[in-house]
Amino acid sequence: MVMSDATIAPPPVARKRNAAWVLRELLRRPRSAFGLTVIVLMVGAAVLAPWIMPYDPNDQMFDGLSLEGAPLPPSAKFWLGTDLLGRDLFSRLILGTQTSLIIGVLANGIAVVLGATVGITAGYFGGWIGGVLMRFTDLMMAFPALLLAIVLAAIFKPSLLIVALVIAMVNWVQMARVLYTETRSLAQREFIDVQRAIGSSTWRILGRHIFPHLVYSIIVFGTLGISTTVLLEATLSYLGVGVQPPTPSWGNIIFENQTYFANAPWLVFFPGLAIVLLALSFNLLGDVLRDTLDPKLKGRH
Amino acid sequence: MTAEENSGRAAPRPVLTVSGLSVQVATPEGAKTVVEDLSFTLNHGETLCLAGESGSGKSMTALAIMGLLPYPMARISAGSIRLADGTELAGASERALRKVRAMRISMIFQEPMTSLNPVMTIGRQLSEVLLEHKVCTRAEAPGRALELLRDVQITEAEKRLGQYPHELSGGMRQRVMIAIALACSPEILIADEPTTALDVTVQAEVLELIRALQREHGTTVLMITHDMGVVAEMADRVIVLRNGRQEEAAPVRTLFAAPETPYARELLDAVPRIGEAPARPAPDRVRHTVDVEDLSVRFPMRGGILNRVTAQLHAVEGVDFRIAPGETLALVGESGCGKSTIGKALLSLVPWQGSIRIDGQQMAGLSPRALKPIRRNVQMVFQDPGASLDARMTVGKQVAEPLVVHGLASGSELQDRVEWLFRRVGLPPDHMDRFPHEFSGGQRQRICIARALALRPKAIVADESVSALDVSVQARVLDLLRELQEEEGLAYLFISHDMAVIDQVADRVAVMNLGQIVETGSRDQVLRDPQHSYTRRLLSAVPIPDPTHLRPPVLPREGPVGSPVRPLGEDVTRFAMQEIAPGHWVADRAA
Amino acid sequence: MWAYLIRRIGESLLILLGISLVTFVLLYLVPADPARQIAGRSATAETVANIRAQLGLDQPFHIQYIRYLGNLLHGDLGRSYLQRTEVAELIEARMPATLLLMLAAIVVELILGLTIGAVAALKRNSALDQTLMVFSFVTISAPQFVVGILLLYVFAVQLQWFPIGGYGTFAHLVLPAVTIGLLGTGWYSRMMRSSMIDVLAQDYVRTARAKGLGRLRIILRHVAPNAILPIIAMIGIDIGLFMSGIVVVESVFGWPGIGQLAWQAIQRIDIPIIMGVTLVSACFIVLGNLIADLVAPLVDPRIKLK
Amino acid sequence: QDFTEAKQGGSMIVTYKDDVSTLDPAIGYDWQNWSMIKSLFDGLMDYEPGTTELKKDLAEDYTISEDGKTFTFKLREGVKFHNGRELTAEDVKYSLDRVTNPETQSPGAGFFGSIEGYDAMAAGEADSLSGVTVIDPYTIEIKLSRPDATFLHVMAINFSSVVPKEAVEEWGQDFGKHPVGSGAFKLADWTLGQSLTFERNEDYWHEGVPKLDQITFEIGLEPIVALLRLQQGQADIPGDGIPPAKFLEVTEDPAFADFVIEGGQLHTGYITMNVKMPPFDDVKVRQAVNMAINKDRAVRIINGRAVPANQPLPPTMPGYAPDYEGYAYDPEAAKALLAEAGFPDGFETELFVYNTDPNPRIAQSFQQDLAAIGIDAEIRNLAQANVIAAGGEPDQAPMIWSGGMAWIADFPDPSNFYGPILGCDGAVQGGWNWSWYCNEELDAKAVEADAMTDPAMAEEREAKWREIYLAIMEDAPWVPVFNEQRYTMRSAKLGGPDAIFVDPVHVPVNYDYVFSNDVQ
Ligand SMILES: Nc1ncnc2c1ncn2[C@@H]1O[C@H](COP(=O)(O)OP(=O)(O)OP(=O)(O)O)[C@@H](O)[C@H]1O
Ligand SMILES: Nc1ncnc2c1ncn2[C@@H]1O[C@H](COP(=O)(O)OP(=O)(O)OP(=O)(O)O)[C@@H](O)[C@H]1O
Ligand SMILES: [Mg+2]
Ligand SMILES: [Mg+2]
Ligand code: NI
Repeated sequence: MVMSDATIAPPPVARKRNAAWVLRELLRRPRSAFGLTVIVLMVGAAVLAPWIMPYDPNDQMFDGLSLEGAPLPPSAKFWLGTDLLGRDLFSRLILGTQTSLIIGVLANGIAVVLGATVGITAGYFGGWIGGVLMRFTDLMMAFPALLLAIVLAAIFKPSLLIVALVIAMVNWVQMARVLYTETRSLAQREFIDVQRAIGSSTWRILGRHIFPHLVYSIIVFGTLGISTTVLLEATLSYLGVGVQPPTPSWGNIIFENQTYFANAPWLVFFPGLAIVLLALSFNLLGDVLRDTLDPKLKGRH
Repeated sequence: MTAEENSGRAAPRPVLTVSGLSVQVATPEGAKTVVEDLSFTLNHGETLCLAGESGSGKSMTALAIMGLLPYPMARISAGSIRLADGTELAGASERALRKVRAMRISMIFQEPMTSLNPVMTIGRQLSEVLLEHKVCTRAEAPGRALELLRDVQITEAEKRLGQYPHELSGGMRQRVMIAIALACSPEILIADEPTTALDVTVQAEVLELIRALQREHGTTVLMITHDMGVVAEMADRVIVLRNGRQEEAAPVRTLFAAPETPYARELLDAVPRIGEAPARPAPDRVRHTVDVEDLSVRFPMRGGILNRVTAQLHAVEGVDFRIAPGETLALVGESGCGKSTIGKALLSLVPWQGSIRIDGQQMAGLSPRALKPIRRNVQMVFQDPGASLDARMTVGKQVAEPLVVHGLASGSELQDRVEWLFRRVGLPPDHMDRFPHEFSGGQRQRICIARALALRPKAIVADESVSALDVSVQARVLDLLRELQEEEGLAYLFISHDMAVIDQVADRVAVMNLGQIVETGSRDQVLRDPQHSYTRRLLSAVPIPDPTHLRPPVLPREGPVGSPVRPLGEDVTRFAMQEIAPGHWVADRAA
Repeated sequence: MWAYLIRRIGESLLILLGISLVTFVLLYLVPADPARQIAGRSATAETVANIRAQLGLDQPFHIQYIRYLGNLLHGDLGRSYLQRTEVAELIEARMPATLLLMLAAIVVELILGLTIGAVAALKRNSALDQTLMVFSFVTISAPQFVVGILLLYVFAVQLQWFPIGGYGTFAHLVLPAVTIGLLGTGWYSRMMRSSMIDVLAQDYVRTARAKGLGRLRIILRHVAPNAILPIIAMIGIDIGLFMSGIVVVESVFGWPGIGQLAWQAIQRIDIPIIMGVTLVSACFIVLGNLIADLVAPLVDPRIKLK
Repeated sequence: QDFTEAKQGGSMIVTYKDDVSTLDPAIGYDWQNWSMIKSLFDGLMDYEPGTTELKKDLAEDYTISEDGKTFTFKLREGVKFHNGRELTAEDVKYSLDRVTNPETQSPGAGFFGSIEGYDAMAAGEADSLSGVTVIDPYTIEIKLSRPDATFLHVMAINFSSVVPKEAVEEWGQDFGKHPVGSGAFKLADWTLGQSLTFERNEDYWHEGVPKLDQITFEIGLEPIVALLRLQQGQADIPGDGIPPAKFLEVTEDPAFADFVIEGGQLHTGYITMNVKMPPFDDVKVRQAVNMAINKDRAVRIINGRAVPANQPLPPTMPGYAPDYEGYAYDPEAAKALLAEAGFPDGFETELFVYNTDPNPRIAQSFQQDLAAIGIDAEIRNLAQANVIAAGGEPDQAPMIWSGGMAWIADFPDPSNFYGPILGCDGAVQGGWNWSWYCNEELDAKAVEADAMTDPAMAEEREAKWREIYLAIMEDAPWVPVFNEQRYTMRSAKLGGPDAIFVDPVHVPVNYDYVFSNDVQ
């Protein structure tokens, strides 16, 4: 007994969604296509760095400095100029992509996952679990991260892993707090009650029903986190936990040279641009991904 | 009725003309027309009812007139909407529409719960309209707002001005919406299902209110409803919609007396009339699918320094009932009396005390893991279909979910099963890939029913499950429920405020007040021979789907409204029940 | 309300205790001997041992910690090893400046962030929206040092609207507050945008339109207050971010706040100052979270403090 | 010199990044408060402005006994503390007792090790130095337990400044915030974290000094911003010097180039190699490293603000060996030497460095040099306290670049570069001898040299020290890299000979003699 169907049955294919479909959707829109391209290029640069760097990024070239010892501005020889030690900035930026991607995408990603887990768990279960988790979050927010860095720096050999761990440890807090609030209100919604009645497992409820509603907040915080973590890495490396010179990272390049930026702006501008581009690309991608996944925004006249 | 007072009746004076209106919504497959070539005229002072099946485009029509179609999903694709002075509303600018809204046309939305700003006091939400349209000065505004609240007969109006929407009951919120809509004395009032969420006594009051206002101000009303009882009571003329098209338009008496189109006839035939339902076969009562004894649900109210529980809200207090396989127990009562809470307790969604046995298995004291297999046997269709569906998952997946969770089906078997469920509740299976917001209220309700049926439970709690459905669909859904009951011996706990529907489906009826059952017995005992004053009052408020028949006024409430909140340690006095006939129990009136 | 407050204050004290313990443990683990730094280069081992004993650094960890807590109860934060001054005095001298800067920065970021976020949401997916998004990413990705110096160059050196760093008048406050505020602006504007988009789709906004209200009025009265709700939780977070950004900005603008004090102390492992500053900033963060939780029900009457 | 005739009056603004920690002469021991304390307090001895020549200060005269172990100082009469009381020999004794008392926790107590009774003081067994005797209110006698050629210099360092007992007792631990001395300036105001104001001491015994009426120290400004202020005429001296980032800009700008002042200082930047940690226990390896470091490039990286060094002592220090060639830059030879030592393919090691600009950059240049001879040095960029801590452990830091923490002499005497940083005394856990080099023979020689107190033997003593340092270079525990020149700036408003702006003793500026052109 078909009752109310004003629509002509649509071709069922159009509704199918899989990875290929998502990819096509992403490439179809200029914004996400741009984001995707940038990300692919950066990943490519990180992976292929040894082959595409025009110079040895650690070579302190004699002709890379002026006679007074000042760095050289961008030129045909050094596309993005040289740094204070006469090294080719372009090559260093390319090599720095490795570190910065690991920090901005992986470490930040871990922080996002951690924050989301804590926030969602606390918000969903509430009660004493939620209380304890959120107070722990408060504690972490006030936690002296720099101090931890100094201790770690003195105890361990510096490595990217440690800096990534510190960043992951410190950066999940904001995410947790925001998601906590959102989850708490979601958990009281009726459609979650329905899931309990059906007998869905907690994991299923969290993963299939709560999580999709939090995707946007996660995207916002995750992409903003890219910039902050890449810069935070520089501070931590400065205190001795992270990658040590001469290994470049975008954050380090900025950090090392920021006092020179009035005299050698390219040393700050280009790595800064790279950071903005990375964060922006993920954001564009996230935005569009969300738009394509958000049922309310689909459709055309 | 008051038709005679409206001089306009003699020589109809049109105030709004809709001609050739079409509304399209965007879907991934392209535009879909949901209202097609609709034309009608609203005359001064009359009440025009838009009736018709759910999803037929009634709300879309109303929103199109207000210029409030959801942007960018829906748009007017053709036609014109013209006011008496020639102002064209279709395609008018926001600025132009602003002048018309509230001043000349205003609207009461279908969902009073979400239509009020949660962070603004009632008083400000009211005076805001007045000030915006310069109906009065800033100084006069509070006074006018108070007057408006008094007009809609809200109790303790002064206090309400300073309260927030969440502090009011559903009925009160509906009245506030009406007050806002009427603030600038508009020429036209559009009321989209103004009473769906309300129980009959409140519904009667709200309808009376609209009538009274219309009497006083000569307002023209465009009323949208699926309840033919309400149509009969309110309308001067009726337009029956179906699939976005007009099926029939006629004065109310003509329509009810001699519907012309088959659909209108079907619609009217399907209208349940209290007292006309056929007798139901008595189920055998040797076993009980649901056996509830001394069920209490108390919500703790916290306070004090250590955040200890200082008081309790006795939502359900000492309730006993049993439902045999194949039997339907209807639960009626005022809004907030604890009906939904009983349903949730059956599924262990709220903490409860007492004993609940489902199919012989005791639920008390079981761990969530142990509960899972028992829960399978009892499913619930929640009161608010919109809220109980996940907006981010296709409805097909949601209906399939219980099967997946319990590992009952997968692959093509799952697909077939879901398709079968869709068909059974009257939805085309190709809608499976849609998201909830693409459905009308009634369609969503059916999706929820399909989901509850997926597990083939032994008992179903149907919480206001047909309230948003138009009568013909309602009739079919009720038929479906009955069929399933007969085939599989399902037990229903049927929660509803619609006495006519209850009359049709129930074997036994329990009437609740303040968390306790005040009267229970077989359907005939309770509905035909009500003993408790509360039951009588409820029945007196049921609208009669016959425009020629005038309903007597609603009986007044006896005594003050009680509160279910009690300080810790102080228990609610339980009513003593007396059996006045075999199986017909009535609470002691003195209690 | 009071009950809630008392409970939260109790919890906050526990958090502070936790922070103090963690910090103390960390400082204990740092391989830098304060006694040696005090004794100077030419000191003999005995002198160093003597100083260590005077400071009680030769005691086992738990005794040191308990003694620290004991002093704390008397309001005694100890004396800086290297500055030889009461930590309380140092912090007290620098606190007003930091507080002022924090408030000003919050005002700046709220005004800028909420406005930008709101405009972006209203013009969703337009060119303006895109531009504002790029802007917010730039403010987040730009190092504070660079932003600070840039502002100084433009507004203090070139245009001479503001003094080149310093403390005292309103004019001194503007640039540092904007520098810190810009970072927060990025966060707030992104959050505001997403929350506005949600709210714009709510039924009560439709009601407001049905009332015939003006666009601005709808946004200010109906959309914004609801959109701000999820952002309130940000205030607590924000103070945390603020504390980490403050070091650089304070030294660029010569702002006499606790950020500089903290940075110097960390570089030199001046334990009493680090402890003091950590505790004080933890107080702020905890307080910020508490305020955020207390303000929430004022803005949203549905929230009950539990 | 014309500056002695300059008129008094005017004021100046000096900027600093870090907070002034203390003005207690017994405690203050950093770049920033060193010359502030010198302006607030006086000691028995001092130096001629802008030079390293000793001169008498509170001491009107002094005599040294034959054996060089007894010093008798005659005090100037009528010198008043800022609180108005006259300064007497009792105060001198009190000040010396105070600085050597362990409870004072003075980082300079060790300088007084040669005074009789010091050991009892250090052990906490006495509360007064037995070797210091007040003869009369204006005469004080100091007995040494061993001859000490540097003793007059010791009497000129800040730690032996004379403080009034009553003020110290009044303020207790907070004396450093409320200093009372007898110097050219007195503290007028101190707003913690913001600024300090010094005012001219009207009663200063030294006629015509100081020149300025007032000095304001503004605290908390980033060096770059401080320079911006100076360029805008809102500050007069950047106390932290010219930041590297701005160096070329100001030296190349004709508007400012004239106001940039260059001066030498008693400083050497060096790399330590921990002789206790293999492979640096092999002298060949250390020599190879010495040959591998390209000092010219390091100098270029800091825009030529230094001269390459080849020995521990800076050129202006007595005892410097001008003819010594050192280890020339020769990577090939270095490689060969390394192979000889058994490391033909080099090895891996770590280079610790203090993390402020330009040190990490300089370290990276060393890193590249070392890589050229096959040594793979990982840089450990750390906070100062961490580096110092690592250096004080026998097995933590194979190499340390001293930049930013390097030895600046407390007084211009060759001995000052030896004891704590190259002698056996410093090669202990927690010590400052980061190369852990300990040569008993040289230690003995050093004691001998310091025993030559007779001014007539100065030449001989110098030669002895020269010998010691050259012997050290044989063992090569250090790579001396460069001697940093000091560069600072002054505003056009200020006057005075360049030397006082880069005073080798009154680091960084001799405030007493700066004058203001406004009032001339
Ligand atoms: N965003 C959308 N996308 C696709 N279809 C939509 C969308 N919004 C509404 N519809 C369709 O438009 C039709 C008309 O909806 P409308 O809300 O006007 O129904 P209604 O007559 O008010 O029904 P009810 O009585 O159930 O409220 C329905 O069939 C619904 O499925
Ligand atoms: N989770 C809860 N916490 C506190 N009180 C609750 C909770 N759920 C329901 N209540 C209260 O319990 C009482 C009964 O609510 P219930 O939803 O069962 O009413 P109802 O009879 O279904 O009303 P309606 O007809 O309006 O749906 C109400 O006073 C309600 O406010
Ligand atoms: Mg509708
Ligand atoms: Mg209910
Ligand atoms: Ni009437």
